[in-house]
Amino acid sequence: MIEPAWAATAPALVVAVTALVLFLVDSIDPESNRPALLSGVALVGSLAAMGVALVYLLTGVGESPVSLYGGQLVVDQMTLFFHVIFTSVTTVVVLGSHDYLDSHPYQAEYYILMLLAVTGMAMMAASGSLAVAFVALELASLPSYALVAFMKQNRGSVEAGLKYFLIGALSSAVFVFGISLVYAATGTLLLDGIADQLVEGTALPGVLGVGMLMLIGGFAYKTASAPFHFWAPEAYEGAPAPVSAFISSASKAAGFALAFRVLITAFPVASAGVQNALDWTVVAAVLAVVTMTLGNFAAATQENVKRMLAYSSIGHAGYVLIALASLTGTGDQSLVLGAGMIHLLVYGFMNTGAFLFVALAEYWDVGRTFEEYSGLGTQAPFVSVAMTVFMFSLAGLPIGAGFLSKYYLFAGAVNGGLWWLALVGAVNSALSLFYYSRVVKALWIDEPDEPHTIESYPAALYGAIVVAAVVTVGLLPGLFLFDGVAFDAAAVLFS
Amino acid sequence: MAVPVQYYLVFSTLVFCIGLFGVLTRRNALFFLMSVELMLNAANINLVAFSFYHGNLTGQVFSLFTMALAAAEVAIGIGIILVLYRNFADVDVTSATTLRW
Amino acid sequence: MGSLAFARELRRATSCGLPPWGVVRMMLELLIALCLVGAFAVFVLPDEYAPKAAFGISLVPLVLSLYMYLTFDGVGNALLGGDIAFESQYQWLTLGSYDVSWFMGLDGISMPLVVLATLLTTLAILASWTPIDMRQSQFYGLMLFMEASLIGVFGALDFLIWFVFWEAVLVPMYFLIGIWGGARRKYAAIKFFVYTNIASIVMFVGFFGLVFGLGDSISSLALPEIAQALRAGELGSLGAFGPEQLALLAFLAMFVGFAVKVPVVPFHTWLPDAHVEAPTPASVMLAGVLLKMGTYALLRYNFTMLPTIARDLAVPIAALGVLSILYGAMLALAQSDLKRIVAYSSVSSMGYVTLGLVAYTMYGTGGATFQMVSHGLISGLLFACVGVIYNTTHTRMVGDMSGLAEKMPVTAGSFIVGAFAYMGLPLMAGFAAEFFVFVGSFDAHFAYSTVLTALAMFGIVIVAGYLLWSMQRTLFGPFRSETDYDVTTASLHDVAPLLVLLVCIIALGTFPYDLAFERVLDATEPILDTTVAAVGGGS
Amino acid sequence: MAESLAFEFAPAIAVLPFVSFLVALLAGRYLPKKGAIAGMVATGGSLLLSAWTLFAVHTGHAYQQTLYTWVGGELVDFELTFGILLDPLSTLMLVIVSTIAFLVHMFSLGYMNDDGQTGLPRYYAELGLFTASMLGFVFADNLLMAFMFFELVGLCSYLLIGFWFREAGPPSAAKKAFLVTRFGDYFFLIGVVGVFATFGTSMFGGPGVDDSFVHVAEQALVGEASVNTFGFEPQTWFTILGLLVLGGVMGKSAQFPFHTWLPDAMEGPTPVSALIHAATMVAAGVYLVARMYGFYALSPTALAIIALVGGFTALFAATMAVVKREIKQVLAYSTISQYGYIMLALGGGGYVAGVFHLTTHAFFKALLFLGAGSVIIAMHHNENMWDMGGLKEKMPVTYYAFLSGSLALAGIVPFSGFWSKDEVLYETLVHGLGGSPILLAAYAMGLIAVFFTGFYTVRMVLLTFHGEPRSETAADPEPVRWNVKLPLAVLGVLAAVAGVINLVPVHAVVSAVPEILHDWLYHGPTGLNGEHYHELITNDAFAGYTSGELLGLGETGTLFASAGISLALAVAGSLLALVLYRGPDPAEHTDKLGALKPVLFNNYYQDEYQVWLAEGATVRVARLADRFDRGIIDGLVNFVSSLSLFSGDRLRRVQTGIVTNYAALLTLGLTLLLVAFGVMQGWFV
Repeated sequence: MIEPAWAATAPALVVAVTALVLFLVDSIDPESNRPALLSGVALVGSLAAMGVALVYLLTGVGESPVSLYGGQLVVDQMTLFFHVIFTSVTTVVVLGSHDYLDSHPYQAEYYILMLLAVTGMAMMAASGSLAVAFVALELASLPSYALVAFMKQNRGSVEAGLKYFLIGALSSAVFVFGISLVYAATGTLLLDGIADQLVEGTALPGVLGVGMLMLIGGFAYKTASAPFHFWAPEAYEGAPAPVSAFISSASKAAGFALAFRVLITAFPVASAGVQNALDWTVVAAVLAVVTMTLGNFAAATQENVKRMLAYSSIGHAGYVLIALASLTGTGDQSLVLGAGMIHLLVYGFMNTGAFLFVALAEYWDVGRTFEEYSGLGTQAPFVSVAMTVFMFSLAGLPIGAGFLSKYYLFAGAVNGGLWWLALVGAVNSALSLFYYSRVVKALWIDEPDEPHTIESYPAALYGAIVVAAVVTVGLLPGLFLFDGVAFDAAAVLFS
Repeated sequence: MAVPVQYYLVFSTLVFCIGLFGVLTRRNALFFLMSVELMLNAANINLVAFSFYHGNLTGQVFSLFTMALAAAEVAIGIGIILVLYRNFADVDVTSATTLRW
Repeated sequence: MGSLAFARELRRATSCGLPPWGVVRMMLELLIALCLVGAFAVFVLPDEYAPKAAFGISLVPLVLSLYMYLTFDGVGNALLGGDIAFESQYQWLTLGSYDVSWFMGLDGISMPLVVLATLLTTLAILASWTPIDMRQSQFYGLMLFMEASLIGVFGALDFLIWFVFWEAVLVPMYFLIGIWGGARRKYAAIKFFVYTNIASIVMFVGFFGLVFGLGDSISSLALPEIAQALRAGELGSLGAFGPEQLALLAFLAMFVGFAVKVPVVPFHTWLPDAHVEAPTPASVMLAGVLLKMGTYALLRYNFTMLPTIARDLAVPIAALGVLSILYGAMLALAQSDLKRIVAYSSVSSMGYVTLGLVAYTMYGTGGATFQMVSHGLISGLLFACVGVIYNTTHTRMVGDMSGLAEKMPVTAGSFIVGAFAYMGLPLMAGFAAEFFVFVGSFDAHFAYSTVLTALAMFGIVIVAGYLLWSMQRTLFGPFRSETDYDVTTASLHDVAPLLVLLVCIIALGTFPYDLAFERVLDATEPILDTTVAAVGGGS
Repeated sequence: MAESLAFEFAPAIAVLPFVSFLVALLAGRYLPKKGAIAGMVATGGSLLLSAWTLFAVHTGHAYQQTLYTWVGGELVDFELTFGILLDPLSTLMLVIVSTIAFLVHMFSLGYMNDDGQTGLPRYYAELGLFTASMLGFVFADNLLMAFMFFELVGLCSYLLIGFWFREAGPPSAAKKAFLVTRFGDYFFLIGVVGVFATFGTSMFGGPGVDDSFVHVAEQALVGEASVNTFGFEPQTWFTILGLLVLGGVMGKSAQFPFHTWLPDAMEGPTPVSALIHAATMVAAGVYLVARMYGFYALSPTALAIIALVGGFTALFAATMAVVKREIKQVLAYSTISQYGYIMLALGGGGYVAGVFHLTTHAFFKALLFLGAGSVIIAMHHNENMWDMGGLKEKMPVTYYAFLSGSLALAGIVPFSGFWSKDEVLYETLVHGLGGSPILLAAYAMGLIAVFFTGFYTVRMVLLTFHGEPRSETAADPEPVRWNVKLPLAVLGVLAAVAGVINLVPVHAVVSAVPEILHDWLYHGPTGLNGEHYHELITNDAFAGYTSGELLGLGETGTLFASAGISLALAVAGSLLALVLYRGPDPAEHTDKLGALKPVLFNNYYQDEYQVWLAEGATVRVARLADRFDRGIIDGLVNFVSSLSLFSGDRLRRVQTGIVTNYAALLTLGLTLLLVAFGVMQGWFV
């Protein structure tokens, strides 16, 4: 417990306040361009938020959930766990953005939008009702649209922003319609309240079922899962690379945070109402299979590294969906959910790092395709090693913690009786190994047609990549810091 | 309770589908936006109607939030459509296809 | 005094004055840490110092592991309640309600394999001096990294730790093949990578089926705990599967997973490509140690944990083993690339291990384990010989050269002796191992054991056929080389690995029991006692 | 005391040549004679020690000791050990082997060193290892150890046959020799494993060995012991085991159809051929049968097969020798033929006869080969007899020694070969007459072979030494030195007189003349002596042979009749050759054979079909397997990967870039989910 209770939302508050501070800084002197100050403030803010979240998490502030505003906001260990994910991703991304933005105008807006989006995500992870969920979702989404379209002279960026926005708007509409249907069936928007209503069953199973499916659609949009994933490849490819990193890591995690909380708290699988309306674990299983297959297969034949990472991100959404699909009520529920959370944590670092490497490549202007990456290993060995770590960790090789988290997920699937899902995952994982190692092959094995000329080594971007790499590797032996926390946090949801 | 609540449901679904139809058929970005507004409003109909049906205010209050967010969404949307027009000299959503496959 | 008794004696003598158990128990960790630190050191060294530095560094784990071998004091099987040597256990992770710990230790099965790994790494590093002429520091760094992973695979006693090392081995191998390999190296590397990775996941799923089937009767992923629980018949049902079904499915999944690594026909096709394209030192490691991971895992998992299923499925498994032996040998017969020949004969030789394991007799299981070591040495020797030949002739095709014995007598002599070792010539390690396997499987418990064993023995004829044929074509006859290189005698650091391996092979074949087999039997014997193992019932 | 000391030293009999192997291998190039001296010292030492043990066995008892436990201990089901068994048989063989090895070493000085050959250290090293392996095989006290040394003998023969590796022929011949014998050893190995699986031991027996497998098998047949016979009748199973081991025997002893390697093996240096044919490699096979004769004596089927194979091989090889042009080829086929006789004897129940012929053959065949080697030195390595002629005057020592060996080979009284061959035929005949038509058939073949033997032997002698020189080298042959002549002289004497050790016909008339070998072999340890074998052979529970007589002539009558017949045939064959090839310039008469000529020249096309089997058929199957492997199995792997990539490529095309399509697909997906789950959950009902 923590006094006062609102202090439990400190990570979100710190982020929001930092955004406001940036507003202030920017409005004091809008014309001057002081990137170091802006990124510095943003970095300090996100670091502070991460520190708070970490301390909260590891000291167990959320072990007995803090309920605020009549249950509209809930801060428990899972919330804090996700706060750590969001803030740490933000920290790394902000650090990397410093060099990437270089002398680009509107830098203050960039950081502000990003911090506001993080605030939205933090709210998503803490939402105790569907109303808050929707508001938070929009708070996270709207700045993201702008961020993706940030390079407004760049056709790719604009096109990506447009597609992201249009699909996002459509998905929001579906989501909110789903909320309205759930409300129609239960008469409340509070998650606990919904669960209470469903214990006895519901008079309108069809309406509830359609509503739930539409809610899942909203989650699918946020997590870039099928069939709401169509925006993702374009948005990730077109957006500035740090933004891609941010959206594909933090935003995805936020979507899952919301999905975990809503589905588990409001729609317990065992309750009669859910049984009549919709067994969402089956939906999750279907979506998991489709999503990971689609993502990995489409990634396998890409020529553009960034787009490959985009599809791989879809594939990873599929893996985490395994966690939802396996909550069938058999076996140790907290195991599989905790595995999903751990995977999102690790994914936050390795995926962010990978996108930041792409950012570095864009910064160096070496090109976008696999071929154009060839020979970078000799030119820039440090970051190439880091990229190798990211790729192999994403592929689930024990060079990074992605290995543990992925296999935890597969173990969770077996635990839930869904061994076939694990086997589908196996096929996908092997395929993913193929395309991830294409990057590694380009870096280390392929001979370049003409050697790259690299003139400068941007320190902050380098630093961000190295930090991401070190954490990715360090989490392999160091996962003991988080695994118990994750499983306990997951267990709280089922208690 | 003059009108049975199911009718609202049917009505809102209809509105939702009309909006969806607009989304799928309209190529002009502004029409796309409007259609999405229609879909959001379909949800609002439900919320308000069932708020009345269930006898609590949650739905009605939430519909206010929805409207506000819809407005915010439009704001962002218009901004993006503006830069779209600057880059592609068109507000046709199908014209921007440089990123694909 | 038997050598094991001698070892215990020595341990007592040498541990006087040494810090007792604590430090000595951390020997495995020390080995792994040395290799890892060495790997990083070599990575950052300039290329010209890397070869010698790596060799020097690799000598330390070699000497340490030999010391460990001499003072080895394990008793029984590590998984089945034996006294584990060099044991250490520290809590690491949790997986749901299961503890995952850093749990290392050795018994008579893993101890020889650790020495095999350290020995072959050192020799492979030495054998790399001549052929590896670019990016040396990366190459040797990866070799040391691989050594660390291999020691980890054989030393780990907790599933997750073991699995970490198991998968970690793939990474250096991928680079070794991919960067320093032959013309089709990229294809071979990715094929090796993906194929074995799929297998690992299938195996993983199977194993976790068992873990969750055991439910509350285990509290950690420590292999001894799981093995003992399984043998005590604690396996319950999981989802729709009853205990018998679950055990069967898990067995099959793990078997397929490991069979790829071994490799057992028909899961072998990654191997020839990998071998042909890999640089020779990598081939030495691949054939010498990496393949043993597969059979080691088969022994540790399938045959130790689920003996009843293994016995029920004995006939098909033995048939697969025999198929590997004969089919692999026939394939070797059809090749004209020396490396491909040795690669396929590895498929063939590993079939003996499969056959021996499934026999569930003292000689069978022990012989299979012994064959792992012996085949590691022998195939390592042959690959190293091919490498030395390739260094000077720049070809491996049988038809491209002849009469090399005249120009390179020591290499040719080693090749000849190695080939005869491969053919199972007595007083060399191969014969001992194969004979143990045959004796063990001839009247094993399963049907047709006699016929299958007799068929398997025919492998010794085919192997003689293709090895003699290729020796006749390459080593003998008038000297001729299709490639324009000056064929001269190899330098000392090239032939030194060959001679060391020769000595080891002959020593192991002449004194099998005292040098290794006693330790092996001590550890394999508990596996055979399957009277207590009954699947089903649950608790 | 003295004998136990001899036994203590017995392991050195094999160790000494092994040491000479090491010396020659490691330091040979620095030694004055490149290792020859070391080899001679070692084999000489072995000979002395062997003689000592022979004496010790003669005066005392047989001896068995386990020297080293290869695998043993409390964990082991059954131990695998190395040990020595010194009994009359093995000590006799030790003496033979070490004698011939010693003489071959000495001869090599002349044949190799004086000829200025390169690679001599390697030669002497291999020779030393060869001798050591054979000696180890001979005194092995169990089947496994015997097998192991048997294989080492095979290795050494491979190395020595392929000694001149720079040429094309020798490596090929070496490969063939190893492969064919390996094929036989395959069966032998099954046999060894089977013996272990059946009896849990592979001890041959001897003092101190309670449960040799031979003894257990005997007891099992009379119901005093029970063993795992794998679902067969005990006798059937023992027959199978015996025949499996016989596979190795037939391979090494070059019995039909495994004889094809031996003529090719002439590619090796001639002293090596002498060693291989007389005392080591080839002798190893039949020695093994003699060694475990107690086991074969249990099975009439196995014995009959041995006899039949032996008789057939004797005849078959002899006919091929008739037309050969090279001197060593003739000798090669004669070797095959003579080992056929030994097999015939063993199969026909004549244990002593078999060993007797093994002994005499060792001497006269070593002699013949060394003689041929001497001729070859003289002829500058031309082996074609049609280029020789008239060497009698130029090299008298060689000639007379060679003649002595030839007459022994032809079976002319009183040379040693006559006595032993006669006994072989006699034993087979009487047991055949005792009611075994198979034995009679085998006997008949052996008898006919006598005629051919006489013919080709005399033909060889005439062509080589008589008449006018038919080439310049023959007119002016290279002289040979003492180191060639001395072994020839020693062996020449031995070939002539070695028959005295078992003068059976003489003993039958004058019983004062002892049957030394017979008595010698009969006084062996329990279960391992000729007497016991005789009991087994004649016991109905085992082989069940009975003796018959020829046309009521009685035992002695039959003996003399048999001797007379075989001698007559040998003389007839010799005379025919004398008639055909006498004179200063003999003509080839092979055209008279008509259609048979190509068949004989091509060795009945045995090589052709075996080469076809080994290369044509096998390689074709291997290629097929390879194509299957690359096409189907690997093809499947590659197909899966291409299919994945192809479908991946198709799948990414879904992402058209047109956002309206995305909206449509999204809606479609959602609708599909709605419908599917609606139906599943029953929302619409």
